[in-house]
Amino acid sequence: MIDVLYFAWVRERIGLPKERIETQAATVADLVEELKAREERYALAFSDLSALRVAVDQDLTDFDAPLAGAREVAFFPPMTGG
Amino acid sequence: MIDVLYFAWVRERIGLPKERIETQAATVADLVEELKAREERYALAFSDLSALRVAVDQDLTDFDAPLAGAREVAFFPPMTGG
Amino acid sequence: MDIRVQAAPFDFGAEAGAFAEGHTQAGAIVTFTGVVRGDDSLTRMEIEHYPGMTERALEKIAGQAMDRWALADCLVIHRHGPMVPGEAIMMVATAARHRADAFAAAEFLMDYLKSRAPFWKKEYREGAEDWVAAKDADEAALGRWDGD
Amino acid sequence: MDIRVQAAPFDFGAEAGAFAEGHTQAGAIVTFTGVVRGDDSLTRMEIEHYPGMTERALEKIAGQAMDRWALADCLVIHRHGPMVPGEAIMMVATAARHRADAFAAAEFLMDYLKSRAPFWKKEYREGAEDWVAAKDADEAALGRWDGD
Repeated sequence: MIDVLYFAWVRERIGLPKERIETQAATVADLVEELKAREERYALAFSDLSALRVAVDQDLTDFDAPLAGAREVAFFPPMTGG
Repeated sequence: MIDVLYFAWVRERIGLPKERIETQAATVADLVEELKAREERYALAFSDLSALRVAVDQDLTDFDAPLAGAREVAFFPPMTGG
Repeated sequence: MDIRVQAAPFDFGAEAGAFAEGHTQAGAIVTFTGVVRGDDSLTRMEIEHYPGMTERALEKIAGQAMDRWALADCLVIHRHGPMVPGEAIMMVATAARHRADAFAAAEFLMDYLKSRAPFWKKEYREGAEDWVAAKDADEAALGRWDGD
Repeated sequence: MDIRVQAAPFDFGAEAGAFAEGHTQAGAIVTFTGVVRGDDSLTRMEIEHYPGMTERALEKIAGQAMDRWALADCLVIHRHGPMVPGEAIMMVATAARHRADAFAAAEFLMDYLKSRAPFWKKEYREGAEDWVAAKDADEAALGRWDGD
């Protein structure tokens, strides 16, 4: 089980801020494929990975990062703070 | 007639902040030579021109600047504002 | 190091003054503040963030600044939630003996905070709401801190 | 452009806050302030200046900053006369739409003000008074503004 969080327009497209997912995905990219296969809104949100960023356990990382032991994965657009 | 101003340690060495001088000096360097010839305290203050800066009519300039038409010449060490 | 992530407005002048007064041995104080601009008929802005990761990211960025330059201290305040034109969004302040360190660290904090801290801005105009797009220039700005 | 040369102390926080509030359309505000450090048993400092030329030099430097970067405005306050540790000596503030302009202009103002405005600092310690020597690094810093 892993917590999956969505922020900004990713959250809006998927329609929820957070969900708990049962997955055996080995990497972030594997998890993305599982999600895209679920429903159209996921496929739409993840259609262009170059427009997305990912954090595993609150550290920025890449889509090929492993998920072993991870408690929390978050997807969001490039940040626009400051 | 020209006003000659001294600041910081130049003022202290020469012993006054300002004086009015009758001179025919064509350039700042000529004026410096005239002053050095006057008294020991001037010779001392002007002994190392690389340690001095000069302004003519309140604009920073060089020692070879002409004095024709100038109303005011100032001598001082490198600035230390900020 | 003082990192604050908050919904409440803050008084930039009061914070800048208190920071300077708290670091009179440093000599050189640099501040940056970003204000919500009211142009292009913007009526309000909303900043979303990632609670937990935000604080973690800002602590990391500020720690890197402290390690890299001879800083006496640094301060980061960043708001989230709704705000209106004229309000301060965020500020950074740095204190150092030498102005070059204070300036460089403040610019570094801003560059990393723009692109590496999990904040997202949404702008509201009459009849329209848009997520602000990240600027290529902001990502490119990070490059200048590599390798020296 | 607001240039002030004064003997009176000023409140950095209040000035920084008022400047930011006066330029909310700019978005990005950078400030620098220099404070008298009380270390090395310094008891007081005295700043001599060249009345008339000081204002003229600061106006020129600020005008160059306004010409060179897309600034909404800039502020320079510089004190002269006696001051004690903990007091602000001077400040600059810049307002721009983009932070890169605000930062660059503030650093430019500081670099030129350090070496091209007619101020001279004298430091007083127990039994000793010394004119502060200009730093080679300050003169060298001007070089980075040449030619681009």
